[in-house]
Amino acid sequence: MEDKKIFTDPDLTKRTVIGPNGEDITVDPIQDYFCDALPKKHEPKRAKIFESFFNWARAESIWVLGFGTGCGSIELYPLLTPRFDAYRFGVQMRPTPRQANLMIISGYLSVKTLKRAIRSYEQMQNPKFVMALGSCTINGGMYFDSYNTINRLDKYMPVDVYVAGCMPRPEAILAGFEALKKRIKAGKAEGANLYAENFETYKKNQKKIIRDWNMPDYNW
Amino acid sequence: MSIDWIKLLFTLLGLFIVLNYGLLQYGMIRRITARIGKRIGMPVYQPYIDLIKNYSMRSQITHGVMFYLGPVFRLAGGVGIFMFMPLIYGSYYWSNYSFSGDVILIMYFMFFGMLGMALGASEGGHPYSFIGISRGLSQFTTVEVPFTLAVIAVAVQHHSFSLTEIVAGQQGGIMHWNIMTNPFAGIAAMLAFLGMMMASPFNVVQAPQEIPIGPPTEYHGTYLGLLQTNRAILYVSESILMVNLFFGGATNWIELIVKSFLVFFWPVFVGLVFPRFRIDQSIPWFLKLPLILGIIGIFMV
Amino acid sequence: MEKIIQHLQGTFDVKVVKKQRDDLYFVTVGKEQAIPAVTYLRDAEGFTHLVMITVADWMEKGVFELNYIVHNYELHADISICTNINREEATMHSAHHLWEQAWTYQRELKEMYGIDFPGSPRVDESFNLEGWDNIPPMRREFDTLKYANETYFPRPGRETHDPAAYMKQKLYPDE
Amino acid sequence: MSAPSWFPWLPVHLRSNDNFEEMSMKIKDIITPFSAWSNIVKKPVTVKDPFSERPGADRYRGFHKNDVEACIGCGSCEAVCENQAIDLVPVDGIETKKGDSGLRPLVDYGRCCWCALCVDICTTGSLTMSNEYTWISDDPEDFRFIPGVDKKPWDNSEKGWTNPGYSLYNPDRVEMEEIEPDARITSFIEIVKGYSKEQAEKEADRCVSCGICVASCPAHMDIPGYIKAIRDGDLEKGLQLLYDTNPLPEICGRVCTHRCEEVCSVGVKGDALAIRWLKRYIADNVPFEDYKRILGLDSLPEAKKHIAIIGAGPSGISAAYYLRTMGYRVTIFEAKEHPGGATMYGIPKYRLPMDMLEKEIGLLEEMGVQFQFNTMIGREVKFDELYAAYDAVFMGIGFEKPYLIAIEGEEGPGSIQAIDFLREVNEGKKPELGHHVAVIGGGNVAMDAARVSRRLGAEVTVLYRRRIVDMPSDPEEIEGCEQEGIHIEPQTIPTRIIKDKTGKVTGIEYLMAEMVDDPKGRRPKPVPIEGSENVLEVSTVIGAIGQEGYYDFLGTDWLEKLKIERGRVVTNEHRQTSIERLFAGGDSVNKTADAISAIADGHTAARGIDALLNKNN
Repeated sequence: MEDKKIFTDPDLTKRTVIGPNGEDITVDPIQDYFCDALPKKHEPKRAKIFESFFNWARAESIWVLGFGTGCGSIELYPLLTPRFDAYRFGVQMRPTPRQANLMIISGYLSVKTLKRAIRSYEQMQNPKFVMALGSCTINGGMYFDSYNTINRLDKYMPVDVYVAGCMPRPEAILAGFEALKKRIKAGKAEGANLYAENFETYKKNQKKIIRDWNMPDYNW
Repeated sequence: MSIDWIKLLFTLLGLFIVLNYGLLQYGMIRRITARIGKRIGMPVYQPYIDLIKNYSMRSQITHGVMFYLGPVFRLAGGVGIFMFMPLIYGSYYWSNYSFSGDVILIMYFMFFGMLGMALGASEGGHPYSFIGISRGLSQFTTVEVPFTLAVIAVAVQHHSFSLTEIVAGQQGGIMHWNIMTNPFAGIAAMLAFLGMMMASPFNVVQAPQEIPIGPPTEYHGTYLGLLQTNRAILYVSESILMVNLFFGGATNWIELIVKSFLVFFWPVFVGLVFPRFRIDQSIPWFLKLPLILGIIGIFMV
Repeated sequence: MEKIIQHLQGTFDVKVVKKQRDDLYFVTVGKEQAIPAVTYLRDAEGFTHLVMITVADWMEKGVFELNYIVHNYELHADISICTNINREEATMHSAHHLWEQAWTYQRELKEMYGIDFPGSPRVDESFNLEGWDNIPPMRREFDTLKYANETYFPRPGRETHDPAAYMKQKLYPDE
Repeated sequence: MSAPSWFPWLPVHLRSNDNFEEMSMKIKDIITPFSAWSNIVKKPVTVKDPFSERPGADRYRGFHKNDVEACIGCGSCEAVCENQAIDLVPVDGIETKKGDSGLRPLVDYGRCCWCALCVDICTTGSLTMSNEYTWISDDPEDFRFIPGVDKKPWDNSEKGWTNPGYSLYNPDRVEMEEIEPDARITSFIEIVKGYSKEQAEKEADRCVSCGICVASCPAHMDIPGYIKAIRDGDLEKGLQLLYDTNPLPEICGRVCTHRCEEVCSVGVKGDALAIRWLKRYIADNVPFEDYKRILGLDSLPEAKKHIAIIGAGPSGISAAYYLRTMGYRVTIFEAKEHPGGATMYGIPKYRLPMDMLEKEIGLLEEMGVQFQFNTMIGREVKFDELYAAYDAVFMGIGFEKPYLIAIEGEEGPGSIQAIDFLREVNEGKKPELGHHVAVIGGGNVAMDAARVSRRLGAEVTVLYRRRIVDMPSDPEEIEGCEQEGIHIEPQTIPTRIIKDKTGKVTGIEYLMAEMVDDPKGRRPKPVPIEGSENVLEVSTVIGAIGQEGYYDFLGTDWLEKLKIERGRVVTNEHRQTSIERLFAGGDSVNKTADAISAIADGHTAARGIDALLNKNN
């Protein structure tokens, strides 16, 4: 079994194609399609008053990346229903990582999902926050002995707030938003910079389990 | 040509007022939306926070020059509509830069923003942007047809392509408004207005549930802030345009705000309760009833 | 149903018939006869729906028991054609020509158990596990807890005590 | 509506009938949606304050609570947890003692899935859940806590999930069949019948395998191990486990004081597991012929050194067994005619049939242990000789000498001592008791004497100084007495045995007592009430208030060297006495004075002797 070849997507492998005039063109989709400049640390504004003001705005306008990962995604939808109405706390769902500030990892992550989660996380812009729901993200939860489910989220991306539960109820998630807001306002939610600083450690951990790494190291 | 500094100042002041008005209006509408859904809803000032937040993002990425210019073009479209449209009838300073052919220029600016978006979003390389753009452009084109017909009907009626003159022709009571004198053109324009505002049922272009919000998928931070600014200006400008074209314009700010809010309320009124059309449903829809009404409107004249 | 089973027994070398319910039979046949038996059920007896292809790992016996469960919409009955294949050289004839969805099952079985289905479309592509390089995880010799502990960084610092052993250590350590 | 020809320039799929039919709306379809606008004047249904307005349901499975005082650290919660979310950890301020491991569950909310199985199985009912469900932290290490020890806001929450009333194990003991009291008192037939296979497995199935009991067993038998063996139907394994720590399982399976059952975690809420009966089940159901094979006694190590054992009671037999398995030659000296000591002569046959003992002694003989009966040290053999001739000596002599009641009229016929009485009955004699017997005392010996007297046809009254709850005897013995029509008179202090002129006992005079709390916190003392004399007409008085040791056989020289405190030989943890090669065990050493302690002493001493002799090499 050792010699089993890892299957890779042929569309993503480096290859040579013949151009219209008969010339050879080397195509490396991973290099050509994605940008892979490494993340930079972005210092907070020198003037504390500006930074505090911006942090206040960031805290009161949390745009969530609507990316349901585990069981907990079913607990996120009630947040938008009339009963819980997360909008009034400044929480809105964004369907694209580019515009989102907060990524909610709602439960277990299989390796396959983790790969997507990392890409989505990296596409979010600084400052960005991560909220982890449930036991699974803390220490594996009921999937602790699964061959395909990660145990600790903080090994792969910086996490700002954990909400205990299996799964946490929407009220608990709302309380999680409140805790996150406090953290942002206090200027402690510097996950993006943490990620940039410890980039190599995170990458090492990620690459340890994502074996078919067919994407750039970082794709902002 | 000497620059009329005072007029420029007033125009910019008007822009500022319209921007704030647009943001608050957006907040109000979201609040009303929430109430329809039996929710409490976000604070009215939430759009301001979002705007500050977006302008304060620390990192931005770009996909090239056109990606930069997309939101700028879009904003230019919004500001352009505003700049060449008289706000208050009879006021020199609040008439902005309206001139005899301003209707045509405004029509152009309406499309200009969309095209700018198309260029910028395409540069972003995101497939959902493409889908959103192609949908947006095709829908907007079909929206323009009945709207243009209605505008032409009004222009023919008043023998002028100048908004100021069209507004002037409507003075003297509610029965002189174009919506009363040429109801078919008015209704055609109002139906087209639904599409222009991209409210449901015609908001598939930016449908978050189907394609992540269409053209602005890749836009974030400052870019998105620009787009948000533009949205506030554009929607109000288009409402004012409708007020000028069909509802007799306004002779003071209060009248303007009340009328434009009511006009803006129309797509909200419809949009909140109707589900979304698919793109292959909405395009034929604009080519049916609004088109026929628009044609009748022209023949009426 | 009885009749269909009798037909099967008449046509194929049926080894075991197990009646689970009135409308569910498990019929064990040889490896070479499994696909013909399923084909026969589909074409002649009206079992047109492939419910699933699944497998049970009998590590002690050294075999995989493959189950092809087919459904008859008129009778509302299921028959499972079972066949044992060698665990070490796990290959089986593909059934994708009978039902197109079979290749998804076969791709999954290839990934999770290492059962090869030569000729099945995309059978070598990864399904859930991208880049898996260990023994197929659903094989029973795969120690999933050990693998998880080695791979997924369980949070350190946990230690437990067995009450009896702890009490011995505390109360009568010398005995 | 067939309108495809309206717009021939449209793509075909847009011209299909379906699309146009979808789009052909009726007026009603357009108007109806606007009714949603009526919501604008209605009150929103939003929960105003979702953080405090929405407590969990009354039986919500929220965060864990634990009553650490009630918890005994049995670890059932840990065992039942499928997610390995629970660890048992030592907690400051909670002592490890018998019946309490001193460990408390630590819950990892990085694993828990709130299935509440831990609460459902909790043997003490101490582990519960609150209906709190909000816990947020930015440190993932926070989510590991010891409920009840680490203070949490929900510790005092009244609501939440508690043990639902059903149990994951059966709280009720499988009833042991017994002979009816009426039939019992006519003979010495064994009362308890023993479990059948089904009963034993059903009873074994109740065990939660916590192992709390092991520490309480003087011999530290692997109780969960052999119960599991019963559950698995592997009695041979069970027998091996029994003999690892106890070479007299037949005896212990019948007469053990079963301290294990007192601390049994299952017994906190329900009936304790019938550990003793299960042990008996194993011992009874493995054929004796197979013992040697199962225990691997066929080829014992070559005998090298020689050990002498004084007394063939449980401790002596135990020591002999383990010394023999370690490869020593063993000789047992017994003053009486039969082996068994107190188990042989002191325990009535309705509790322990004679053949059980013979079976186990037989095993020792097969192993090559030599017995010298009717050989009393100090009489037939001098202790000096013994100590000189053997490499080590183990002394398991028990308490032979009864305490006297020390009241007027105790001497002479009609007033006898319980242990003498029981020995005589076990030897097959039938002492004359008369119509009514008074037994003085409240221990197991007193109960035995009373029940034996009852079987000999007498009316029996037990006189005890304190209350019934204070009686040191096993509760089941007291219950057996009551069933068999024996009257127990508590709080009575005998003052005089009344005799007629011929010296025959006619009655016993006693005072009633009241319980006075001891100022030092010890158990309350009975104080006689003046003028409350009563007289009970009896024909025989049996004294059963205890025994003491008798060490005169050692001779004065040795006796001086042997350290004795309060009548008991002082030993170290290896049961080594103050004389180097003399070890001791059994009733004369331990305070508990029961068979299982004696067996444990024997085992300990055997290891001690082994260690001593190996060290000397």
